[in-house]
Amino acid sequence: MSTVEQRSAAVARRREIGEVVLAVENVELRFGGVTALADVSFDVRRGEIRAIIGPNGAGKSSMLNVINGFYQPQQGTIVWKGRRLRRMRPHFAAKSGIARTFQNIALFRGMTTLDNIMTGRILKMRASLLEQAVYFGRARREELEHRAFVEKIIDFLEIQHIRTTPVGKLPYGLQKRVELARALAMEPELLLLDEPMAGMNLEEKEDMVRFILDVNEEFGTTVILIEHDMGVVMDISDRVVVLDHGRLLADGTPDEVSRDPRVIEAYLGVVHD
Amino acid sequence: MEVLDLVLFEPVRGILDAPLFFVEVLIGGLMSGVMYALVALGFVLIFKASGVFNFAQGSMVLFAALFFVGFMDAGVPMWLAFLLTLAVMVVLAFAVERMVLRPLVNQPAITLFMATIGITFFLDGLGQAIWGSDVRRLDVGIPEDPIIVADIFINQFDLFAAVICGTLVAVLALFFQYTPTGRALRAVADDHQAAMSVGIPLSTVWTIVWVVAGIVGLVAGIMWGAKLGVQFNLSLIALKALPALILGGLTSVPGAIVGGLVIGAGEKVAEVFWGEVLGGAIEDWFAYVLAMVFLLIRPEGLFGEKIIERV
Amino acid sequence: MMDRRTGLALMAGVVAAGLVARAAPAQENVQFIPSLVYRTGPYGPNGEPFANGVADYYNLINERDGGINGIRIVFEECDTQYNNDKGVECYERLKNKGPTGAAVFSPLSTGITYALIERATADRIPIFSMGYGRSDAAYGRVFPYIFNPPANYWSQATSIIKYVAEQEGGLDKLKGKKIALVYHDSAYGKEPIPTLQKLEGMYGFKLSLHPVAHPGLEQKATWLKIGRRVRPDWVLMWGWGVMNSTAIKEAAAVGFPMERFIGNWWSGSENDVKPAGDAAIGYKSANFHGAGADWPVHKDILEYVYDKGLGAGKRERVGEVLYNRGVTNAMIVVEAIRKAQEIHGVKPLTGEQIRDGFENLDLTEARLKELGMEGFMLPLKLSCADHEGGGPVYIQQWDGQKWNKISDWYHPMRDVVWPMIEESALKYAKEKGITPRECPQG
Amino acid sequence: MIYRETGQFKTSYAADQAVLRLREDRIGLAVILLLAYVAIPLLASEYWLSTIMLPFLIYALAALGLNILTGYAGQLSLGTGGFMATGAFAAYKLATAFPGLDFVVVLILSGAITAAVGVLFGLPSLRIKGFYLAVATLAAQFFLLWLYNKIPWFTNYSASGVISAPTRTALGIPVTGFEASVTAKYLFVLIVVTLLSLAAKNMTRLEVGRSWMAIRDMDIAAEIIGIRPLTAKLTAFAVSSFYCGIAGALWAFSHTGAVEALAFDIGVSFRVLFMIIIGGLGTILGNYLGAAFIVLLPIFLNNALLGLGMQEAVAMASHLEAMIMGALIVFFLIVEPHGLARLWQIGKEKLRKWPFPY
Repeated sequence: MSTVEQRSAAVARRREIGEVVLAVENVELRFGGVTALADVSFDVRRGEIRAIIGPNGAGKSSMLNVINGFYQPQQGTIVWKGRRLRRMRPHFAAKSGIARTFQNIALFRGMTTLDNIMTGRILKMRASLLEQAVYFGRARREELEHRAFVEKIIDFLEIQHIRTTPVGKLPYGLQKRVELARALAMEPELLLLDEPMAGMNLEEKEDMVRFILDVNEEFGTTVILIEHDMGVVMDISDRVVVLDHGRLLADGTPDEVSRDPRVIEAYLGVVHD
Repeated sequence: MEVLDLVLFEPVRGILDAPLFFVEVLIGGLMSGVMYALVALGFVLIFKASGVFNFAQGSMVLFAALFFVGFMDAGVPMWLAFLLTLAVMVVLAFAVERMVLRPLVNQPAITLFMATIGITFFLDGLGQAIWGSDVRRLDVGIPEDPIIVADIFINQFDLFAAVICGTLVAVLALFFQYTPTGRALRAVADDHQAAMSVGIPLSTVWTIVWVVAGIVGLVAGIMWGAKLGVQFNLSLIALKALPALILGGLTSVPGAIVGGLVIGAGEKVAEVFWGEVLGGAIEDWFAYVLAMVFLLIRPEGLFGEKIIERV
Repeated sequence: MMDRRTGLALMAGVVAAGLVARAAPAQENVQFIPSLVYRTGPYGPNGEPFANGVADYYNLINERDGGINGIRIVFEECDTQYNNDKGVECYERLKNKGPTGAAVFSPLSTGITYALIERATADRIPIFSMGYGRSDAAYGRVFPYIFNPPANYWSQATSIIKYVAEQEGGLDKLKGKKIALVYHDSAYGKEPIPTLQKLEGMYGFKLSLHPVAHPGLEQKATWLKIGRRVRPDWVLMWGWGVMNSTAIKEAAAVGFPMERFIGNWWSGSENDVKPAGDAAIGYKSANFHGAGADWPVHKDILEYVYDKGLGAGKRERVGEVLYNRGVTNAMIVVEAIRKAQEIHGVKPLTGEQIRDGFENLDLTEARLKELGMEGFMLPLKLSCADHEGGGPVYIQQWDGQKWNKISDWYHPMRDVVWPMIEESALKYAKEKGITPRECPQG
Repeated sequence: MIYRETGQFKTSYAADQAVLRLREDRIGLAVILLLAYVAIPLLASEYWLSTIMLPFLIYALAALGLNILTGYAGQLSLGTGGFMATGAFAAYKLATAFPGLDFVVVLILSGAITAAVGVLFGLPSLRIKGFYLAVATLAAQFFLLWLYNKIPWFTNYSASGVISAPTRTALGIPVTGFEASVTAKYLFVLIVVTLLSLAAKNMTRLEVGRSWMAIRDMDIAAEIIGIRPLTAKLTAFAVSSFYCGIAGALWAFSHTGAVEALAFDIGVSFRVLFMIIIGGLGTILGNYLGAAFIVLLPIFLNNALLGLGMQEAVAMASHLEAMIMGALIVFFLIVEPHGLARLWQIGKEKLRKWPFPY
């Protein structure tokens, strides 16, 4: 799929974008004396692909960590599906439909691909310890149901051949894909992707772009994406947030942002130097 | 309520009633702590330089002491016995590096830990196969009668041990600070990759650090051997050093010393003043509980490298 | 590095050898006596001289007398390392050896004794735990296969208190005196406590208890407390192994007088005092047999065993306290077998038959003299009901070179101890659903 | 190509989800079970049953418990001995307080009590990690032993602190104490170990096992996909302690018959840890291989050395035994750093290709 086609696909989807599902308001995050995020606010609408860009150390990953509750901001609120939260908790985030992938792959290296993806279903399993110990009744039923679901994701992401391989042994590109599979297994409403294409070759990148667009389209999943490849960002995202030194520099459509003089100065200018 | 009073306040009243005695116990405990630190030091050196938790450190203490006392019993003068044992420990370090560590390079920490357990079995067997399992008296001429300063009772042997331990730490510090080898070791401890890129072969580093740990083991073996007699039980003192080591933070030489002091003082005070209400012989578990309480406050130990969690 | 295949082949070879190795040819007219020892492990230094004493005495019987009335002794050691599991394994390994199975087991560990009591009773093999193990096993009606002569820990505690009382000028002078007990915090070390508490009630001394955690490398706190706070008139010790020498050193370090420090018979060997050096001079301990190598029996051992190059240990260590204890243990075993031969005939006997020998054992003064042990220990008589004999102990003192007998023999307060034994044994019987058997003289 | 999966097609996820997916594996297990349940009780001597098979099985069970905690959930523990002691003393108190209680119930209850104790000492694991966590479990080890040694109530006021296991029955058959036959004890322990192994296999391949492994491999990521570290770690402590508790109870009741607290000292904790590392962390099979290595090998070595004419030098034989053990540990780690179970797996891979080199 060429970038032109992707772009037209993105334009076509814009109609499905709905109400604001997540809003970050005046978030401030400090580590000791270092301010990672200062007074950052933006919102995300249901069904859109939202990109966060910015130079290294701009606070992009910290922003994702705040959204899924791994970091607790000192100030600010998060509005998630209409609930105002002073702070998010990782477990609550996961339970209420936020999944993510990591910049440096965070898979469970000692487990197989299948097991890794199955962990994405853990929140949906109800069988008690005792039922699992005897593999009977609910435990057996659930395991088979979720296995069937996970197999669908495996088919979708085309990773059937590595089903029983321990992920530690997989090449980088496939690991990234397994990580996405694990996130998808959670059937998230909001998917946080932290540089999903970093370190990939062109072919792998194109595959990944296709997967992200398909996910967004087929499941209606809202996506927040951190990405350095400006071409990809401009092509697939609906709106872009630009961070610099922990501050919000710009917020708008790719076109608006790329024309913003401050962005050109602080970010794009640097990149193209 | 009565139980609470008995456990919480009665011992404190005991301390307040006899402040002088408390000071005696405290000093005694600190001195014991020095002896623990002596053993813990060996662990720290190897862990810091190679990330290996050396289970065999206790056995190295016994092994060194067996050779030292064996040479002395054979009529060798003390300085020569010391040098001969030193030679044995150097040979041991080379053998360990060549036959155990080198084939296992790049293996996970738990595998190397297990390998040191294999070394433990081997050394315990070998040392006793050569020297037998009798108790051997080791007299290195340290005076043992107590001295009384301002009505406070102090054990001379302990004072000696403290001086020797202090000297050892000072020598180690100088070695690490001012010799090229020492600096190389520190470089490795900071960053394996970087150190190798400056051209320090890892195998050399490992050999050296095992030699140094062997020397520390020898000194610990002599001190503990003089205290208890040289026998199989010397290898068990590792268990007394363990809480001090963990409390200190595994990678820090000052940590091992401070950890030893805290554990030594803590367990003696607990045994003397709390032992009675709790039924006695509490010092073993108390040392671990004390270490645990410290770790709950600082999970990386007193002087350990801070664990930073990031994703 | 060894080739992978060579290593595995070697492994397989070793394991295979382990499986077939024990098929040694069986001799017919011999008595098999297993010997559970520990020459290694934390208490190896103490196990070693004991094991040598046992081995040397059996060899003496074979070499000098050609066996027990012509029945040669075949004995085999198994190293338990003072470890209960290994002890049980050794027991099972050796119990069916020889033409008639194991004659008797001496586990040489209170823990192993406990683990073997039921097994041996079921297998009908006597357990001879000489001066250790389960004290109430003295009650033969409940423990038909367990023997703990010449005295158990409870008896010993009363004997030591008798000695202390004599030093103070009589039992009535004990009132108000402070006695501290330093003990190995285990089944073994806790044995004397009920007895001492009972005596405390009777004589009005004040007992304080000071447990030391196994293995006892660290006792500074204990001794600071004893030496600087409690300041007792006497300290008694139930220790074993490294705990003993450490205690002596720490006691000296706090300036406690050695003359008032009395160990039990497991805390009074050369291994306990020598590592402590001069600090140990004056230290006392209980003993139930002679020390030194000047007894006639030792002359025979040196002549018939060591001169022939059959000695188990070093010649100069013959006569150490624990060595002599090994000799005593072996001697009682041999005499019990001899007595059993009187009853069941001169032939290899089963454990059950040898049990009868123990129950009818009567070591008279005359017999001890024949054995070259006159004055080495006092006469001992066991019966169906009494498996202990209530033997006396004396107090010995270390002078820096050797142990010297410094007191008379003290017989235990049987009137105090026996009711305790009976009560405890009957409680055990009830728990286990054992009906005490009847004994001829009650 | 003796061992192969070609031609064995799975037509449902249920079949693919089976514990043993290959026919050869199923046959292999059937042979082993047949040996364990039929051949060994019929053919083995009392010595074999009571001093080789019993401790081997019980140690394997304890290793299973520790492996759940350390191998699967990644929480290093040196408290195994303390937890085993808890099981033993709990079983003793229950068996003597309620003499009519079936021993199976006693076992389950003592396992549950140990699980509760394990959870208590597992709490620090939420903050303390890695080698540092060893200190918390060592605190459990030393404290629990001290407690059972010190409080006379635990030993029913026995003067020496030794507990002696009474005869108790399971479904009417005596399985403990001296009235029970060795074969009955062996079969009972075997059944317990078989069932608990199966349960462990199930748990480790289902949700709970995956959350343990997730916590082990990367606790932060696990948290972010919705696993609660608290629940996962504490369940691991609970299940692990349950297994160790039952192992301890069996040790006291089915094996030695009489124990004091010291029988479960730190040496036991270390031995079980050696087993799981040598056998293979995070495997079920590894527990058996590790237990065999650590329990059986010294016995064979000792027998072999004595058989090779070392009867006169028992001490030397013991020293040599220690040296050979040590050398073998290092040797096996060099051959396969991930434990004997992995070695077995590699062997199977080879068989799959045999007689072709690749």
